Amino acid sequence: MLLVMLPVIPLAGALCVLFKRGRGINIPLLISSVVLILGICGLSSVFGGTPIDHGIPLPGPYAPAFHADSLSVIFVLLAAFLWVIVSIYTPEYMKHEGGSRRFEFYALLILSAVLGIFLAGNLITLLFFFELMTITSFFWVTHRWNQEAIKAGYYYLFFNIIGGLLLGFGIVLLDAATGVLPDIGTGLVTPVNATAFGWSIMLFVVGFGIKAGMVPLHLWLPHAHSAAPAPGSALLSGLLIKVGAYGLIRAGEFAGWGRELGSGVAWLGPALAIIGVITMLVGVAAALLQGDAKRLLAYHSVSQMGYIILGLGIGLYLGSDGSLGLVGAIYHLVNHALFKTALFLGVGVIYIHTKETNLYKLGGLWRRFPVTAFLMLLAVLGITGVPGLNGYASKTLLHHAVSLAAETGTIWSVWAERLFLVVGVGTAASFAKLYYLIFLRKPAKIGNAPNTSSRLEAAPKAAMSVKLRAGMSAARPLVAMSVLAAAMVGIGLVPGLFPSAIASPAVQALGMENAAASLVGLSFWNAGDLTGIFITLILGILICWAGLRSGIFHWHPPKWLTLEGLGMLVGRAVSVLLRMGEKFYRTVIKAVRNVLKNSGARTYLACRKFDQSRSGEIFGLKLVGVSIDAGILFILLALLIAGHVMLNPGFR
Amino acid sequence: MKDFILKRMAAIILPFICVYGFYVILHGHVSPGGSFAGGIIVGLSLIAYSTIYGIAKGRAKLPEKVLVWTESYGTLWYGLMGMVGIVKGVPFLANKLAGVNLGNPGTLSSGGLISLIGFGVGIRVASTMVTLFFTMMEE
Amino acid sequence: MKELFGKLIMNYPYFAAAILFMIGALTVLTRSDLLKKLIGINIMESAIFLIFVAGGNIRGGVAPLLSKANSGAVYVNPLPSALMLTGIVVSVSVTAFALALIVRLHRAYGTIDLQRIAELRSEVAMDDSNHHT
Amino acid sequence: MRIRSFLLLLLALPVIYGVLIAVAELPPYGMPDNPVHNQVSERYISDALDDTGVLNMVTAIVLDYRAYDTMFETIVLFTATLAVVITLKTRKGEGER
Amino acid sequence: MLSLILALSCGMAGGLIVAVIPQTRSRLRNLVVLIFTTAGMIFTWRVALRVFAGENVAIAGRIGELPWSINPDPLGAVFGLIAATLWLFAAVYSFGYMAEKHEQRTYYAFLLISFSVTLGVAFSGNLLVLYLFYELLTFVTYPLVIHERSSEAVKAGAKYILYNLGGASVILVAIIITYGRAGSLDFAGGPILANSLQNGLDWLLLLFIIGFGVKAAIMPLHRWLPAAMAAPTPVSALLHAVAVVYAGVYGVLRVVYSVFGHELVGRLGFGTILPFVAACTIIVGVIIAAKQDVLKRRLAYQTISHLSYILLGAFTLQPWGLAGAMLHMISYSTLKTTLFFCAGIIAEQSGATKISKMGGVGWLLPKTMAVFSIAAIGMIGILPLNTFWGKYYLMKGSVAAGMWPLALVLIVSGIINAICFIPVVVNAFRGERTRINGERGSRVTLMLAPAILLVIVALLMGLFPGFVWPGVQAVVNWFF
Amino acid sequence: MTATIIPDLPVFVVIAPLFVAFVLPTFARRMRLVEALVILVGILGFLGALYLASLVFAQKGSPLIYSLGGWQAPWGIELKAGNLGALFLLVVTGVSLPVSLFAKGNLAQEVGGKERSARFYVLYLLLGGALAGMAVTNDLFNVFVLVEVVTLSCCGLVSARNHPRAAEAAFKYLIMATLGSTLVMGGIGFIYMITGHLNMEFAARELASIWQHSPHVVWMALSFILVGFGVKAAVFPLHVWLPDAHSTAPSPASAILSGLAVKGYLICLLKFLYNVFGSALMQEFAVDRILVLAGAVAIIAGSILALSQDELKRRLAYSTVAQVGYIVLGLGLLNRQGLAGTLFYLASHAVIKSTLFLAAGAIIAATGKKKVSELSGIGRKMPLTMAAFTIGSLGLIGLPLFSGFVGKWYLLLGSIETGKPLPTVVVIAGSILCATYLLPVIRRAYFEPAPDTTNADWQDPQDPGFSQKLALILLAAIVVLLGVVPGPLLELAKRAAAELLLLQ
Repeated sequence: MLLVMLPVIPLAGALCVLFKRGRGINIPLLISSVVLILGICGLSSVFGGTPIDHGIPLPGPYAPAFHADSLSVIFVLLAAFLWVIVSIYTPEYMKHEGGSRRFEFYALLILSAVLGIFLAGNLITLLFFFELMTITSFFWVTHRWNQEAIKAGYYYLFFNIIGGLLLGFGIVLLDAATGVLPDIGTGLVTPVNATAFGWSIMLFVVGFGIKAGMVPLHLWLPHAHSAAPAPGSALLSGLLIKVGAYGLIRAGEFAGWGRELGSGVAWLGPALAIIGVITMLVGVAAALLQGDAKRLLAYHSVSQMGYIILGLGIGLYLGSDGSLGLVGAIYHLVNHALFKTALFLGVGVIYIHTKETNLYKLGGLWRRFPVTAFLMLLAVLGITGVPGLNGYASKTLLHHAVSLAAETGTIWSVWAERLFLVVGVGTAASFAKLYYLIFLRKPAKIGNAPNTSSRLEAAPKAAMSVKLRAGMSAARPLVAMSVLAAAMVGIGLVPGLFPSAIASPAVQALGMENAAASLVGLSFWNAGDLTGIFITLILGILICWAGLRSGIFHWHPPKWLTLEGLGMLVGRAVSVLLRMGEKFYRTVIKAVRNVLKNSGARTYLACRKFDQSRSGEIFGLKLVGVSIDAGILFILLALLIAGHVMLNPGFR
Repeated sequence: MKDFILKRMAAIILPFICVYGFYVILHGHVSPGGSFAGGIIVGLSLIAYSTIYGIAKGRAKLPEKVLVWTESYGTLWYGLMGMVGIVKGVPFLANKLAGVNLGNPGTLSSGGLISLIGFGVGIRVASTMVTLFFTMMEE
Repeated sequence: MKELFGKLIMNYPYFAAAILFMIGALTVLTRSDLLKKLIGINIMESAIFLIFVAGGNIRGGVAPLLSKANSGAVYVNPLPSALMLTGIVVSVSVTAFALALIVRLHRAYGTIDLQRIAELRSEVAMDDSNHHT
Repeated sequence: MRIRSFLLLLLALPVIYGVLIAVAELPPYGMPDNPVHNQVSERYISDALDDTGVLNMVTAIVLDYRAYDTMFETIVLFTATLAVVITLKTRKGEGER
Repeated sequence: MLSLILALSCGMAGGLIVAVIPQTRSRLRNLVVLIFTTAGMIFTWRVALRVFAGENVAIAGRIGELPWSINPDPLGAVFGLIAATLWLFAAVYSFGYMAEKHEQRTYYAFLLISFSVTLGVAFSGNLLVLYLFYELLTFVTYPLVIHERSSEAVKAGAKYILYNLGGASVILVAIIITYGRAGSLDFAGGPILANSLQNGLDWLLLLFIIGFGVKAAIMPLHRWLPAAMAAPTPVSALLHAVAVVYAGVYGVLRVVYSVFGHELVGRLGFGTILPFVAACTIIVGVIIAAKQDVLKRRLAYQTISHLSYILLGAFTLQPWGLAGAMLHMISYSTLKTTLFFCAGIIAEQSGATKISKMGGVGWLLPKTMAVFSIAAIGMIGILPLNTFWGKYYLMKGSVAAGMWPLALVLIVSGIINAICFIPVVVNAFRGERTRINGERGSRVTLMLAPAILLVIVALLMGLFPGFVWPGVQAVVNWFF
Repeated sequence: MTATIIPDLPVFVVIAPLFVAFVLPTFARRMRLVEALVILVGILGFLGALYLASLVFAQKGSPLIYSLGGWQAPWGIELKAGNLGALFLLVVTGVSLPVSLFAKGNLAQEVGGKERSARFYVLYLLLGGALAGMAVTNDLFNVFVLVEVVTLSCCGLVSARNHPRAAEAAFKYLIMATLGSTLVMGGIGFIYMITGHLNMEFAARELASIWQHSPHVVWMALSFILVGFGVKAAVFPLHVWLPDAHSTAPSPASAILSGLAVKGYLICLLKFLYNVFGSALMQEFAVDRILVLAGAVAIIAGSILALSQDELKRRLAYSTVAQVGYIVLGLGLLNRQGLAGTLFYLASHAVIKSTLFLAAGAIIAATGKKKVSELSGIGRKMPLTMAAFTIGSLGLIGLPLFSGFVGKWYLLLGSIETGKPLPTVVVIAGSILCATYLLPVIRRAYFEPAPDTTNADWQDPQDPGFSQKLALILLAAIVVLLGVVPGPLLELAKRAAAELLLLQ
């Protein structure tokens, strides 16, 4: 029953928001707290190993079902937690942005959808909430309702609709492959039709991959996450893309965690791993080139999702030995949610007061926003993987997993290990850039920033003049961020707790029997990892310095090189093709119509002429009226006779 | 038409032509000729009369009503003769079968109904001719 | 070909009928005077009568009239003659009616030349619409 | 003009040829064994007197054997008369409709 | 039996009554229309429920030596239900839309008569009756098409008649061939041609498909449909998105499942091509739709595309495909009608018929646009709305038939549908907010209420497809 | 009395109207009596035809043979009331009765004067009698004579309207028809010359054995007859006289001309082709293909021409050209279904076309408007008339439940049986074209606002008088009745077809 209630409670909350008059209690905070508490109280029992199931018996083809095992509970609690945090943060931010009720309304709807996804007991239910989330979060993305936001919204919506449709097709194929659609949490599937099964998993990967921002399907992500208001961005980046990861894990479940992959899906592990690496690389490379704080963070979301996907891939690839990868992925997922939310919230704070997210126009803000700067520093360190913070822990796990994979000696895994480090450097570099440009460097020299316009020039000045507001309300964002920071530090200090206490039961429930065992000998504080991370950091800062100096960060790659550009090119090609098709169609239709019209008109005219001809000449005599008619008669007679004579000359 | 000679000659000849016409009608079944030929001769005699003495005089001799009646009942006469067979219980237009006395071949009264029918047809043809003539001339 | 001509010469009444028919047809076709057209039709009908009557003939036969003079002679077929009697009357009727129509047309147009009528009519057609009440 | 008449002639030739062939194919003129001289005409010739009591076989046929035809023939005349009358007899004052 | 006759005659009787009500008594007329539509709907429901329960409801007889029979089976019952239910909505909508319009009497009379005729199509028990009503449908809806009396409408009417008569004629030929081959035309008792010789059946199938394809707007034969949008909006909504075009679709379903039988069609050469023809129509239709600027034309082309969804399902010759077709038939009808209703409201209240002129309409008519956007999402075929289920089973059917590219076609079409409609919704909310509320007054309420209700029905159906499942199942069981 | 009438029924049906016609001129001024007699004889004729049909129907197979004057077949003239004859008799009497009812209404106004209308009735009765004679005759030369009666009376009817146009149309009609009957007579002559018989059956028997000896003569006869009847029945390129004649004639005359006269010629053609030459010979000489081709061309061209006319009656006249095409096409199908369909179609077209012409006549009489484009809103003013017109139109288009459909159904069955696409396609195309030229009339009448009634040009038109209404209702009812219960008539047509094709 609880399983049904969890998604329903936010819905009720949304209704309340709809009918709320004036500014009263913070309903989202209330609701998400309730959800969090209920979740903790009611669902923590699943870590014991017995999942909770709840089906709603409806007649017909579709009976909604809910299922909570340890994996989904992790996600549910994470979601509820993040919602609580963001709900604390939102009112203050929305005072500046406007449309707070709208935002709250959708926030609750999205919460419901997200909870529904994580608690779904069968794929259709999952899809249902998935689509609900897509549609509702569209309103977050387009919250500002300007040109840019709408464009971002289109990107977001179309990509995710495609994702949803593909998921639907995947479900159909899965159904076809197995005969009976498997429920979520039932584990390994033995397909009747391996090919169809493979295709269905492929479609799941693509469908959830779009949500997860997997390269090359990530194109919507930077637009959407940067266009949304900061709390929205925070949740979009912090949680909503995790839905993709969750889906991938579930897809992996069907393919079989901890087992040799079956014939149809043997490609899954390596493919995911390779895609993960590419995603990491592309994300970080693009992030390095960004001049906008939110875009930079958004690209980092792509990059960090790459880590997670890589972990999943390795987990699948290594089979029973891959538990490190899976655990790492889940761990990183949680961590990323924490620090990415914190980062976005931080940028949001800056934005509230400066109305600016362009890095090159900010600078030296640590004086004005010391607390924010500190909290941001923690988050930055977390994401770059500095020991003592949460990023380090999960990245270490993942690194171990990658090294494990590299031991198998396949080319991709070897390169994955190398690139893993490169990405680490890139991350460090880009965040050094972010932090340096916002907080540390001297206040911006206006005119230094690329792409300046007169309106934007005036803005920072005005922004600078805004005084930091005092009072409780202004402190709420910081409270929210502090909680996150505390969580980060906590995890960083006790890195082993989460994997062993929470992740490994979940992973074991998924089928990785030796998950706990593989974690036993693991130490987070070994010299190799520590030195590695420091080298990475130093390299990153160096690169950042070099980049800022050389201005390479202002480099705009040519259109054709970027995926977006490629997409546009493809789009243009398609539209040209369509136009040609249309032209062809029109020509054909015109031709057909002309032929019909002409022949019709000809026949018509011929008939009329025949009917109206009342004069003609024969033997020099003008024939009129009856003569012509009689002439026709005789000609017909003659034709009949002559025709017969011609055709049957020797009849008899 | 004020030619005196013509009128006098016509006065002498036309009755004979008319009578000849009737002769041809009546002897249609024993000699060459027949009701049609005879009827036309009769009609022509009347037409000639009208031509020579003027339409009005011709009309006076043969009023429209008479013509209409001759025509109508002349045609009906044929039908009625046909009905004799039906009345006798044999097919329409039966002659011998109807038990009519065929008479002595070669005489005027021979041929049973044939001579009667022929007479009617002859009268009818004559009146038709006259009607056609009058109708066309009166326009 | 020779055989054909031989047969044609043998069937000369039919041949004549065919020629008569064509003369009639040409008259109908080429004369724009309505009366002449009518005459053309009569010629054509005559051609058909000729065929019929000739078809019933027997060389050396006598008219189908029983008389003592004819006893023992071969009578020609009386049926075609009888039929043609009917045909002639029909033809006469048609002619009469056609003449009446010609008279009517003459009354309306003042001419019996088809070409003239056509010209007149095309003039009339202009104000034809307000002709009817 | 020339060409047209030439073409017409070209069209006419097969027709004439066809007509001639047909005419040539007709039963030879005046032969007593032609199909028309079959039992039908024989009966008319031999039995007309007995059947109808008239000497003129044509009259016998017209007014007895095929009297029905003749009835319609008179009707044709009747019709023609009426048609002529209806065409020509119009009262004055009744405008043309 | 009695319900059947009553259901069939309700519309006709109502139409005749409306025809004699004086032009000015519009309240009375509306009442009569409402009563008869409702009664027709109730009787149709009764018939349908009895049919689903497995009872045999039939009337039959002969014209000369030709048999006729009215014998609803589950397929017919489903179609009848769709038509009858939506008719009520459309009638109510019409009360709003047609108020203050000219020639209301003609409009309502023919609206009611075509109700009967549509039910006739649905309940037809043999090909002859189907043909009869199919042809009649063209004629009785013609006055509705030319209702505006403009030259454009008249032209559209001419096109409408020509295309549909042509189609019907082809059907007639096909029916006659069928009759010559099988000697029977009854749907009851298995496929008519099941035991027929196979030679030439390909062409017969083609004839049938061409014939019914005209009304079902298969691609080269679709051109009458956009033209027919000259009709008043409720007519477009009801007839040219549902009743008339469904008659064509229904005919195709009949041909495939009742005349030939799915096994036979599967053995024929054309049987395997047909799904791809439908697929082409789906894609091309929606692409053309995306290029239209006039909202109703866009909806029309989109109708063309969606009708082929149903056909596609039918042509897969799989139980799942058929189920998908039925589901899509049901769900699509609700949403498309809604879209048309909304388009009508927009056109009436703001005067905008072109999409490019609709900037800011959303602020004027917020509820309408909200309804519109929900229905638009439904057109894409994603979950909270019922169209997903149709799409899902269609995909399932095509995969089961071994034709997975068709499923991809559905997905692509879904995306293009999104491109078709989402910008419309977004554009409508561009521009300045207005203070004016365009949704005041009883007239708008009468128009808006059916739209909202339909969307709610659609949402409920999406959540609980079990609603309609018995009907769908009955159809599938009937044919497989 | 009945005992004597029944065996003579075939001839009575023919001569009854004739007898009445003979006496009518003598009391031409007493209109009431004239009309009463005409209608009485119409009813009697119809009853007689019904009874005859029931006799034929009951007898199955053997037709009623009636030897006139008691002279047996090869010598005398024989009437044969078989299935075909009974069918056509029914059509003739069934259509002419309502038409005469209609004529009662405003004939005097239309033809100008009482006496003229009495003469009109005479011609009308003569036409009816001759058509009835055509239905039952079995003699070649008799056919010719009857054809002449029909031709003359038709021309007379056309010229009954006192207008130079009518005279001109009548003259053209007369010339063309006379040419046609000359050809027919020639054809009969050829047949007679090679067979020696005038009775159809005997001639056919002879012809079956003799044709190989003189194929060209047979062909000449065939082509003469085809063209001769073609011009009389207005098969497409020979139709030129028809639109003028049928559109200028008084409305009842138009109805009867389009509805029955043309059909009479077609029945004669049918008798010649099937009873004299026979289907085997038709195939041998490719007559069937010629007929199909001619029919196809006629359907298409006639429809297109009809489409191009604005004058309502002219449009209907051209439609007759197209519909004749159907029947000619059907004659060439040479199979049982097709022929049965043709015969039924013939019957249904007779009824429908009469309905349409009468309705058009009523409209023209009431409004004085002759053009389709002027008929806006007439459906509201003259509801019953337009309803009849609509029913007729739908029947002609071939909507189920109307008589045209049944005919088309069997026609299509037949054309499909031939295995050639042309007839099927043309029949279909024809009915679509038919819709295109008839529906606009209906649309205009119902769905366009009537012009301002204050306009002096437009007197407020109303439905015609009682008898005319009754006529329209009767005809429309027959259209529907034949569509719903085609049974007996269809059965007759089928039997006739089997008989004509020498099938059992």
